[in-house]
Amino acid sequence: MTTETTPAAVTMPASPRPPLRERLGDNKILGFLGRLIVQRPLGAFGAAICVLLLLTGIFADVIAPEGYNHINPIDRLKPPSAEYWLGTDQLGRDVFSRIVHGAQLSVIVAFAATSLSIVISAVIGITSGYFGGRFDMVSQRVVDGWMCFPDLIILIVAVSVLGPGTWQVIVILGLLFGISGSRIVRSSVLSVKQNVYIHAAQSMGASTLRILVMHILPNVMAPIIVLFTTRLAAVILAESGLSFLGLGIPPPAPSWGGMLSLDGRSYMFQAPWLAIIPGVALTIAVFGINMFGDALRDMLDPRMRGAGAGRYVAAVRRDRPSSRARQAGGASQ
Amino acid sequence: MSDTAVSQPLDQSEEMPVTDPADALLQVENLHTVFRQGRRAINAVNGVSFSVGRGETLAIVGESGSGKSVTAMSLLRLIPSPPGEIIDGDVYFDGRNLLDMSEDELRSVRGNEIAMIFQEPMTSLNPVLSVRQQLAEPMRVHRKVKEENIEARCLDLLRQVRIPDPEARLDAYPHQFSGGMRQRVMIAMALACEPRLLIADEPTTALDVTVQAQILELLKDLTRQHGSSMILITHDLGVVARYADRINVMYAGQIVESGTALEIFENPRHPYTLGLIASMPRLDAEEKARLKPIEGQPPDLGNPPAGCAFHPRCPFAKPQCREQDPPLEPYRGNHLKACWVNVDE
Amino acid sequence: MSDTPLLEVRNLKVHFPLPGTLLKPKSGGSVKAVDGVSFHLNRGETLGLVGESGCGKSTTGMAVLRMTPVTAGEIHLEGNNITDLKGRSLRTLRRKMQMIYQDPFGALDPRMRVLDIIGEPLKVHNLVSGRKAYRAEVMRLMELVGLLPGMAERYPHEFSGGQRQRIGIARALAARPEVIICDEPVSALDVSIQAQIINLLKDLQEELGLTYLFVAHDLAVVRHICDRVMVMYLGHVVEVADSEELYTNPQHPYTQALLSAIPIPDPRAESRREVDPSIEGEVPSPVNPPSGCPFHPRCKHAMETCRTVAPELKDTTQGHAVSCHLYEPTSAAMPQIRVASMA
Amino acid sequence: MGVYLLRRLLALIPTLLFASILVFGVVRLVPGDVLDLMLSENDYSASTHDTRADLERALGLDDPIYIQYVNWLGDVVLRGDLGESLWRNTSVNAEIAERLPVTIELGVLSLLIALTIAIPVGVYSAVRQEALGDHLGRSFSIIALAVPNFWLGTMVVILPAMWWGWSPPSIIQPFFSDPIENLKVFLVPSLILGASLSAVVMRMTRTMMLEVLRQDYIRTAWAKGLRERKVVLRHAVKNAMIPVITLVGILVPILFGGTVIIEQIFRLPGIGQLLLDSVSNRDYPIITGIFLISGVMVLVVNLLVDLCYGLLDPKVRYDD
Repeated sequence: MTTETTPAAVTMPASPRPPLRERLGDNKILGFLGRLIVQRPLGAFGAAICVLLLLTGIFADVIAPEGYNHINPIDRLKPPSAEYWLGTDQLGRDVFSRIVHGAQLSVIVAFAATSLSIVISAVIGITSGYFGGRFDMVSQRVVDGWMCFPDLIILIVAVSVLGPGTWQVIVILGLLFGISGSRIVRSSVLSVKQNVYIHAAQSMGASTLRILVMHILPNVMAPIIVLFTTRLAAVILAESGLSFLGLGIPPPAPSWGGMLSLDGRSYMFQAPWLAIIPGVALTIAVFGINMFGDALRDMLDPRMRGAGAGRYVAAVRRDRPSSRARQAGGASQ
Repeated sequence: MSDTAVSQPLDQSEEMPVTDPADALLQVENLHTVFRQGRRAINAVNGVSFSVGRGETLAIVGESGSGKSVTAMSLLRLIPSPPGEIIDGDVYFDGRNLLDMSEDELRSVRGNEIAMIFQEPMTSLNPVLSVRQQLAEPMRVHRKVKEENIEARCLDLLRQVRIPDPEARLDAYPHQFSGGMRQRVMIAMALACEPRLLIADEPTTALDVTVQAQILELLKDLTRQHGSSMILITHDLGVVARYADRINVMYAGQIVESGTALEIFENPRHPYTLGLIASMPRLDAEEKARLKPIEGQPPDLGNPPAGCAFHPRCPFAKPQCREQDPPLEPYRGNHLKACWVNVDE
Repeated sequence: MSDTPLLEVRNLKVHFPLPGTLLKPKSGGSVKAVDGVSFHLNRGETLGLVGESGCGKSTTGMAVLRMTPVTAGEIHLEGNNITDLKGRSLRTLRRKMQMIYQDPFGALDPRMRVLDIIGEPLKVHNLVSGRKAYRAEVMRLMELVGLLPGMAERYPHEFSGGQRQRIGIARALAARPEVIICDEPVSALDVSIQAQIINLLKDLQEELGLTYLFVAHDLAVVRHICDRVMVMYLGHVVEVADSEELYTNPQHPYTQALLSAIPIPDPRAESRREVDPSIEGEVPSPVNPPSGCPFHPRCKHAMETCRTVAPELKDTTQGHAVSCHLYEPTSAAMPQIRVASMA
Repeated sequence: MGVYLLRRLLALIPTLLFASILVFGVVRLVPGDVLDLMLSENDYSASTHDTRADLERALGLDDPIYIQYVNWLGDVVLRGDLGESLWRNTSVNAEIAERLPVTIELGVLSLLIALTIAIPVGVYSAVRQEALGDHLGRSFSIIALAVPNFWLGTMVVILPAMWWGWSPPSIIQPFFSDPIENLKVFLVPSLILGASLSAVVMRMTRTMMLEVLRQDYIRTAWAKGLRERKVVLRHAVKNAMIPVITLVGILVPILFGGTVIIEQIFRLPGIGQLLLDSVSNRDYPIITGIFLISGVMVLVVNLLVDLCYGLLDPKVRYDD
């Protein structure tokens, strides 16, 4: 087993090395990363993209050569060059700087909106799923009613209610995804509730609060974490879609979607990098989050483990050719 | 069902079909099946040899993980692949080696000359196809039965397995049947082409005792009627005692003892067989009699102990047992055991 | 020992209403899972509740635990009526009755360490104070059921089925209950492990003076652990007797059929036994049970009265009660039926 | 069957009622009063109404909001009348009816494209796990999920125009009079929208097929001596399609959202454009109408999906 590529190798002493699995087994996070790299290389790649995105977001001010709205009037629509790595836009702003600041904006919106949505989903999903009965009935009808409207139409109308702006987008996306996500939390609560250990806790006289906190919540954490990652990607896409329509985060904020918006379309014919670059940034970010999320789901959901479906015609691989002669010779029995 | 189905007479050893290997219907030699999990390989079946005579009922008993089901599945290569793989052995059915067959040849044996009944009647029938559709399939594939005769043949099969009101049940779907009735449908399906060998993999594990008795009596009657052989896979020693002519006891992927039902129950030669019989709760026991369990846990097949796989749990273990894996050798006639120890000592 | 039994159940009924539809909210139908069951359980004894799936044995256990709504009847524990307890008093009651489950894989929370699983009843009912005492008590329990102290920090998936069942038993013992309800505690285990657990349960009973309500379908297992056995069919008790008496002298035709269906691991004995034809057919639906005696459609002795009049559970001899018209004093003749002698 | 349908329709009533309150209430919360907007447009107010109050009365906005709601609901339920546009002298029904066919054609075409690509590829991908085709299919779905469709659309509009001077046509011929010209307009946008949907369907189909292929009854089918083709097509696909069909119901709202963006990029005069225009004009009745229509359409599709479900799954019975 090679140890060079794993993060554990960096922190471990060089001399006698126990097998990788044993060393990683001691630390949950390192163990998880090790398994991620070995079992799901694409997921590890996605995780690397996520980390990169996060770091870009945090250190945007350091990385970006210019402010996101720094106008260089003489350098309008310059193609990529040594000075402007990714060119400039119609106002002469450095596209690279805007992409980097855009990453920051995406990270902020994604984390804030997703966290909000997860809290909403968890509260509705867990209470509705565990208590059931009338409360569940009513809340599910409300969720049904809400969910029969297309997301984007709710978003458009809601933005027109609250007006465009960063916090508005965060609140709306958080609410929107929170309500639809409550379905997923609820259904996992319903399945966890079926488990005999919940019955055991009830029959031993544990209080409802204890059951919810000690038994239900820890056991629905896996789907909630998975929901979190898928929602991150969905939030980034939804925010950029809104900004693309001119309804999300208003200019001059450097939203990737806004940079692609219809207003700037006429310039894109002259300067195609204006159209290509934000799209590539978006695609990479969403791709990375999706890949990481998929890997996470496969590793957290034991049902998906070893999902090999195999054909029921077993391969026969013998080192020796089989011999009819053996049969004729009469196997000693 | 013959109203009072009396089991076979005691002097079965004389009446029992002769199992001369040359005349055996099925002859398995040195079968090895592994399942690969990443870099780990689990030796589910680890060198199994046995034969099944014509008209004979052979039971394979063992606890979960002993490899009894995998052995049965390997005969027809019904091992999902990947992750499963047969890495050694021969399976001669009527002189033809099933493990050398092409997929097409193999298909003409499956469901035709050798049929299977599975453990879970609840999940082994396709929920979206009617009983008629599923029952007719083997006949269409193997027997080219004319379309106009299929219905009559299906009804006949349902009658054979004693499903009441077959006309009404023919177009029903599996979820409309009880567990016992589904297992009857499975049996009807298996019998559709009058196979010469029937492999029943824990056919009654999921069922109640009275239903179990019905199903097993039915299987006994039908195999006898058609003169077919049967391999009965089970973990229940009681079932074995009632229905088997010969018994293979499996532990950790190997046969540890093989013999007639009387030989195995009255003169067990392997410590595992001995322990299994002693630990079995019995209906005819003394009141609240204490059971004698086999201490310890079954081995991890991905990392089996050296030597005899049973030695860590064996009260008779000698130093030799830790080092060398005992071969399956005759103890007396066709009574075989794989053990270095003489349990009488 | 006082005269009042530890647990007494009188005419227990548990009916589950069938779900209605939007246009017809109350369908009126119900599944009569338990339909008039009475029994008592003395301190220190083991009562076996046996029958096939759907006979109501597990539901009876759940109703005694007050984990399923009781439609009618009364449950008394130590002479107190516990049928209508609610809220706090119900939670307090729960300490006195603990349960051991069938499925060793599902009964333990996969996200908890063994230490916390076994100790949970201690925390819930505030039975120990301080971390040290808590840990010591859990260690004592683990030793009691044959687990090594080093296993306390591990998670359930690291254990085999038999070991998990030991963890479940330790958890049940933690609350020092009056009654332990064992719901098929060994039916998911392999034979060799099954014997270990049965012996453990017996040893614990002897050592700690436990009382078991032992719900099981396997009559052979029940024989090894129970003092008395109660046979259920379709929500009714058909026969109750001391264990020895029931196995050697089963009286109800259903009990006889059931016993005949169970094979004995002895080919010589098997060759003398036969399967009772009454096992043919299927258990009727508890939504629409047959009139009269619930077993009459399958019974080979069924008479005219069986179709109309439901028999009552009556003592035939001391401590042996049967619910069958054949044994009523008015009945013409006691049938000459016995299962083939065993062993 | 009839009873079942009736029951399902009755069950929709509370959902719809809740939805309508949501729609009506939320839309009324839009800040930037339409009256101010209208009054600021001089010619409008000068020509017809003198005062704010006048205008308010004329538009029926002077009643308390619940009266407005009841009136509106009454019109909708009794006459199917969604009201009148505040800006133009047209009925909302007419506005929507004019635009709806464009959106529906775009949506249906995209869905068809998505399903015809995704289901066979998903099935193949599951049956030949880890083979080249599986990897290609999965790579496609991974990429299609990550590429935002508005960016893809923008690229399709910009790049060919730059390279070859080609731009997508936008004059719509009715499908039945000139299907080829009609498809010329719709094909490219539908492909873009269909691609992103197909990624979702493909993944779902693959997962479900893998799940089904592991079931015991598949082993039974192999044990009968069936060919792989038969095992897959007869025994596996039908079972796997049950959840996939449900997915179609979930996809419809997503599809609706997608059409808004795609219509915008390709300048197709569909519901999406109408919505965006109405939002910027604060034209409540139209917004409300579109909102409601989209909700009803989603519910109807879900009902159809449930009916299909019954065709596939014998456990669902309509008579009881």
